[in-house]
Amino acid sequence: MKRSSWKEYQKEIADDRYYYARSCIRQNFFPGSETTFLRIMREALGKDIFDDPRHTSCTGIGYHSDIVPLDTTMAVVARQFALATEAGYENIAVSCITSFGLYTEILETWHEFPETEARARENLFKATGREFVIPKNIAHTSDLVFHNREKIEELAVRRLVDARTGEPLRIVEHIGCHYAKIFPKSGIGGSEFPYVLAGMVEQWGGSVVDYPERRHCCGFGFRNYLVQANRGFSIANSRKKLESMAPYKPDMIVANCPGCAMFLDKWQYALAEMENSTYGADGRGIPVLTYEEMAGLVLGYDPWEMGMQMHQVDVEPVLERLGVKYDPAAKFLGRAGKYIGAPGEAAVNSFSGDRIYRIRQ
Amino acid sequence: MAEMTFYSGFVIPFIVGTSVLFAVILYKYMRWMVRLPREDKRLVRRGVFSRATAEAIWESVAECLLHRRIWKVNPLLGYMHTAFALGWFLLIVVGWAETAAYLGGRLVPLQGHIFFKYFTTSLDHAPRWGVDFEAVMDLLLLYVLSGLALALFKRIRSRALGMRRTTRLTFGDRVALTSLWFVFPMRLLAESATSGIYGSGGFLTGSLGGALVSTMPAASMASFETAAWWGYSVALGVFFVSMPFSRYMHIFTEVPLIFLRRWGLRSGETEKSFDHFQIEACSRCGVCIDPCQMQRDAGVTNVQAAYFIRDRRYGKLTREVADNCLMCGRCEGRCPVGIGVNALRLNSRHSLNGTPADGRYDYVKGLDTSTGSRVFEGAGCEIGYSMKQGRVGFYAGCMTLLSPRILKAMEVIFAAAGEDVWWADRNGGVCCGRPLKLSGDVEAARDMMRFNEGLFRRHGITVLVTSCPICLRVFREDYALEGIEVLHHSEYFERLLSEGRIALSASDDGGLLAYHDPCELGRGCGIYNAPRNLLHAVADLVEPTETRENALCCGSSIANIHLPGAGQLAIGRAVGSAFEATGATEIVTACPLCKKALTRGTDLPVSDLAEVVERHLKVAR
Amino acid sequence: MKRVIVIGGGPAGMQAAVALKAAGLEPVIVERSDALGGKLRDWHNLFPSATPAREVLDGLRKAVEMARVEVLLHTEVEGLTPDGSKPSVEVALAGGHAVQLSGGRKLEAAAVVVASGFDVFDASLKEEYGYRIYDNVFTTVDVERMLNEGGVALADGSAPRRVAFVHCVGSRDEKVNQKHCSKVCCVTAVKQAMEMRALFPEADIYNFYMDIRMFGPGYEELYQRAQQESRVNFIRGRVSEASPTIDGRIQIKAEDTLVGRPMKMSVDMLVLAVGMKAGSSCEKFARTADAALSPNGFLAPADLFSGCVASGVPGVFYAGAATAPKTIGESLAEGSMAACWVVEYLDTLAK
Amino acid sequence: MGAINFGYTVSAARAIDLDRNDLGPARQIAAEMPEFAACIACGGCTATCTAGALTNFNFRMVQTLVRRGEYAGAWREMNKCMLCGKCRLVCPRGINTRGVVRLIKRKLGDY
Repeated sequence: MKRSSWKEYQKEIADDRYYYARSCIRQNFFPGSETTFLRIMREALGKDIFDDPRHTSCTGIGYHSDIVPLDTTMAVVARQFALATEAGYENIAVSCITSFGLYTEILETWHEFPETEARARENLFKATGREFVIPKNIAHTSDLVFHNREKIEELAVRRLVDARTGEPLRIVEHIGCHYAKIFPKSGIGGSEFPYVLAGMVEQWGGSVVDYPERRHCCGFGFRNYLVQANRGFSIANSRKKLESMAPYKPDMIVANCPGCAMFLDKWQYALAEMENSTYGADGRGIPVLTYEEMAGLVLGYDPWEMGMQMHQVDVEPVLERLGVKYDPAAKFLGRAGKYIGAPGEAAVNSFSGDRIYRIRQ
Repeated sequence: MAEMTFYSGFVIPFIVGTSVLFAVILYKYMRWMVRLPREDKRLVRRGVFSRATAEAIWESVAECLLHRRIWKVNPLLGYMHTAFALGWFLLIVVGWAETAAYLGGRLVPLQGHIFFKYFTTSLDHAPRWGVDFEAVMDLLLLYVLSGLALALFKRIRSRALGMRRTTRLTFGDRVALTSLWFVFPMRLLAESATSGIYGSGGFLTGSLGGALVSTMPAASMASFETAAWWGYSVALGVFFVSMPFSRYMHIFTEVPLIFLRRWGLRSGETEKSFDHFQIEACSRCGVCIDPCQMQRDAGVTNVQAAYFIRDRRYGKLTREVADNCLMCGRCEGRCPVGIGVNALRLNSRHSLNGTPADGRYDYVKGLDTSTGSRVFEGAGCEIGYSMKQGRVGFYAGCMTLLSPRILKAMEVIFAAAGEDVWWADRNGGVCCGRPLKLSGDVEAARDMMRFNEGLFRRHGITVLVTSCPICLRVFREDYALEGIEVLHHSEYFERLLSEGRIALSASDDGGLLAYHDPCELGRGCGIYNAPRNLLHAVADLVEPTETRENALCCGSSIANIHLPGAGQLAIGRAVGSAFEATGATEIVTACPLCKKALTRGTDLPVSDLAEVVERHLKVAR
Repeated sequence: MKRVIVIGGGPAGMQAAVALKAAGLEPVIVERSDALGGKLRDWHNLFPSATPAREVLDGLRKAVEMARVEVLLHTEVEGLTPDGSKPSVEVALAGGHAVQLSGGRKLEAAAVVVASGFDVFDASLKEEYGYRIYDNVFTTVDVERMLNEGGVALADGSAPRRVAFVHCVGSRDEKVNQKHCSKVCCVTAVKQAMEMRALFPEADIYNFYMDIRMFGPGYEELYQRAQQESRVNFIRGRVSEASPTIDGRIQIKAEDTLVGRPMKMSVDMLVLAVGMKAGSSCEKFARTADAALSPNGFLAPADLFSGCVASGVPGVFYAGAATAPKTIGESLAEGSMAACWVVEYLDTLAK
Repeated sequence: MGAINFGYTVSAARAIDLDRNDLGPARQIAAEMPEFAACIACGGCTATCTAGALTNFNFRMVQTLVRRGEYAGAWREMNKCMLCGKCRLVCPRGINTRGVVRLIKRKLGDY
């Protein structure tokens, strides 16, 4: 089963002119990633991508937690489409995997059951007076980066290799469940062998770690995390993945889903606190990056500008390995050079205890 | 006579051997006696001045000297043992008398008696007190030597002495045995040499001495004499030193064992000091090996009583040896020393396997699955059963529950007798506890026993009938069931028959029944006749060669927790063919487990007694 | 001599005899009962196609009649040698065979085909299942008979509301010295469960199994139909005990091993899927012919692959369930095959 | 570590992990009693079990778990057994079930 199966499923990805649908939680946890995405698309690749302040949550979290009914969700999604239509965009780039899954699911439902589409149109019109045209193309933003991976490689200032040895970095890629597990045809490589992140990693010189629990869920699972009583199950699943990948000594994890990146990152901290176990080679955890951050580093962007100081597991080991020049003292300085506060010491913070920050403070 | 110093260099081995022997034996006995538990000591104090002591003295003579029980096993074997024991004993006693007869009241050291011939060459050996001591002593020596010849013969052909197999020896045994074999031939040579030189001696030593002198130069004859006495003394010394560490420890230990046993001491559920007397009284004669079906049919040759006791004595007992035994009791019945090996095995199992009860059966608390037409719910137990005189309870036991034919037969018979029965465990109950006890888990077993006792009392029964001999035995031996009569169903049927509550019709189909004695019922509870009487009433009965007290075990005994299925089957088949050889058309037994085991072992139909009784019930009473 | 003795007039024997006759030999069927057909006479419909057993039987009988095969009924073969002693190989090689028949008769032949079949396991040996103790415990053989007699019913004539089948009764059970798998009982029990469904549309039907072994063509499909269309419940657990209930039903106990909990249920009718035991005469034939027996008591073929109808003794051949549990179809195939081997053997002798 | 109360703990994994489980004791048990491996999981033992009728005790399941290297609580479970021997009488594979109970208690338990 060597590599080729991971490339088999391909899907159509529009080349330009996107309506951008942001994620709810990414803006909290990885606030720089979406900005980085826009920067890559606009500055590096010169694409037209419309960032619309009027769009809302897709209700995905509420929908998957059985709080928001399907009709409501359909009306909300229809409104996003209407906004895109009004703005003159036919293609939608979705930042969140759950939103992406939900849009795909709803379009598929409308296709199979046209009466639901009619109802959604009616509800939307009654509530807002808006109308929409079904988008021509829906892609996840990681699809877009994948789509442009060769162009990015041309612009790259570095490759995903150890700056000292030239060895490719060992990278664990994690795909959100809703990317292709609902509709295999909606993801590059399908549901079993998704290639979207692997394609980027391989294009940019890294090596992908193939480990037993590669396809397993990160553990978020909505209700499993949102209800405290179930949270033990959520973290157990993350641990299962981490235990499974640890023997491969990965340099980093890259994820394309807001929840996954967050849980694989934050649960490492919780596990260190609860069980005193960490999974990185140095006992400090495995850094978790978003694919935008990974692309940004390849393009030579400043890590702190990309918001990488917001990660629970410190990213400095990856930066060191890639040979990224960064100012350690500037880590917790915000935009205007104002100190934004450093986290308390933890097993997964290999650098935050550094004196320099204290001095600056 | 002044020159009689009774000392020569060669006596040293003998003196050393004797001292070691008596020191070790005394040390052992003192230690064991001191460590006896308080109740045992009380028994000893009470027994010493009772009739039991006199009985013990007689038993000691009968068993330790005359070996009465071994004579019963095989006369040749008996002769061999008696020749050694009685012969040697008489050599010592008569030797003592000889010394006294010739030397009067003079104090003679021990070696003076033993090596009398050597030290008293200056005496004239004319008969004294009207006894020709030289002839008598020669006769006794010849007697012992004849026993020795038989022993040598037994090593080569044990079958002739009624034993198909003999025990394998330990190192200590080998040393002791070899030295023992040398003792009497050396004595013969030594005494003959001295007799030859000094022209004395009886018909044996005198004539052999004469022959020696005539064939040997005088100088070599003198050194031959010295060498022979040295050899004799060394053989004695080595034998005495090795004796307490070998199986020959039994020679002495059997005596205290007989006394203690007469005074009422027994081995119990847990190991205790008295066990030492039993263990070291085992001579490993091997009489226990031949009857063992494990050896005979299942090919297991390291677990028999003699080996079990040997391993336990030397601290080498393994679980396998302790566990891999049917505890059928066939060997115990034949032990010439009367060692209670099953009790020893049980307390070994307790030491090896017992675990704390730990409330592990707490789940049975408050359970009651019993059924019956009138379940009694009394305020107080005592009032309860005095009010309900004659109330019969039936406890099927786990195994009967797997034999619906027995259950159904019981039901029919109870109905025919008009008995209003309380069924203790028809819908499943709590095990009687015997299997657990047999596996060594005594404390845990007690939990179950207490539970069932409570259940029986609560329902105010006065007669407890069971179809399972395993349950029967534990009810009788371990349950506190005062006021409740415990009956095996065979005894109960017999009673119903004699009271005229049921009647049986003889069959005329020409069927020939053979009865299999379950171990727990026969050797366990002494019930042999009740089932036979019932069977006699309905058909002709034949007996297999080994029956009643010697009956074979079915092979599936609950007491063996180690034997794999193939071994059980092999024994079952052997028993099956023993029954087939009787020409019987049907095997009847009185134990559900035996029934299952025999059904596998033969093609003959196998029934429980209850089924046969049911089949022959005269319906109109 | 052209005579070939065929021991046993069941499907395998009849098929062998017809094929031998067609090859120009003179088969004689020696049958101990009063008619040809063997146990096929007792069966109702055959799995998996529900072909009436009568159809197959009539076809075979007709073929035997048409071929004018000599049949000796009420005749038992006492041994494969004239006096029950060990055979002389020389005689066998010379093409002379003589078998000892009941009544002191002797019959000579050039070859012998042993098609003596199997015995049905005696379910009363599994006492804990209550066969011949409780009225409403039957075997699959009883059910076939009842179906042939026109109806399945409880002892009191009423219709069962709940029926349970117990698989592996007298098969795969060292407690009754039957370690082998009888192979046909699974599919028989499934077939009968479906027949029960047809008879009693409202009844609950349960099959208790250890493993379901559906090895033949169409068997697995039959199993699925039993589950889906006939609504037969399959419970993976061996029944360990059967006891009577107060209302005259039978309570059975098993472990539902897939759930991991003991279970019990009361049924009106308990059907024991009895296994196939080595035929009672196998031992006798093996002894007198100096042939080998398998550990399970069936006759052992010379070779399991290329010589499944050969005995290893010259001139003696096997067909059907004398060597192992077999289906009707397999027995018929072996009947033909044994005939082929006889012909080849006699040809070789003639050369 | 562990100073923080998260209000929940990591759920134990339910999967039987044959890579992680130490199969040594299971192999030792099988070596001492080879018939231990002959079980076909028919459940006859559990169905007839005297103790199992009175409490939650499943001999078949516990011994299967032991064979998979899942030893936690096995000997405590086996302690519920009354050693009555009914299971041995119904086992179609002739396994010395009582011996298995004892062996598991000895290898994994308290003596």
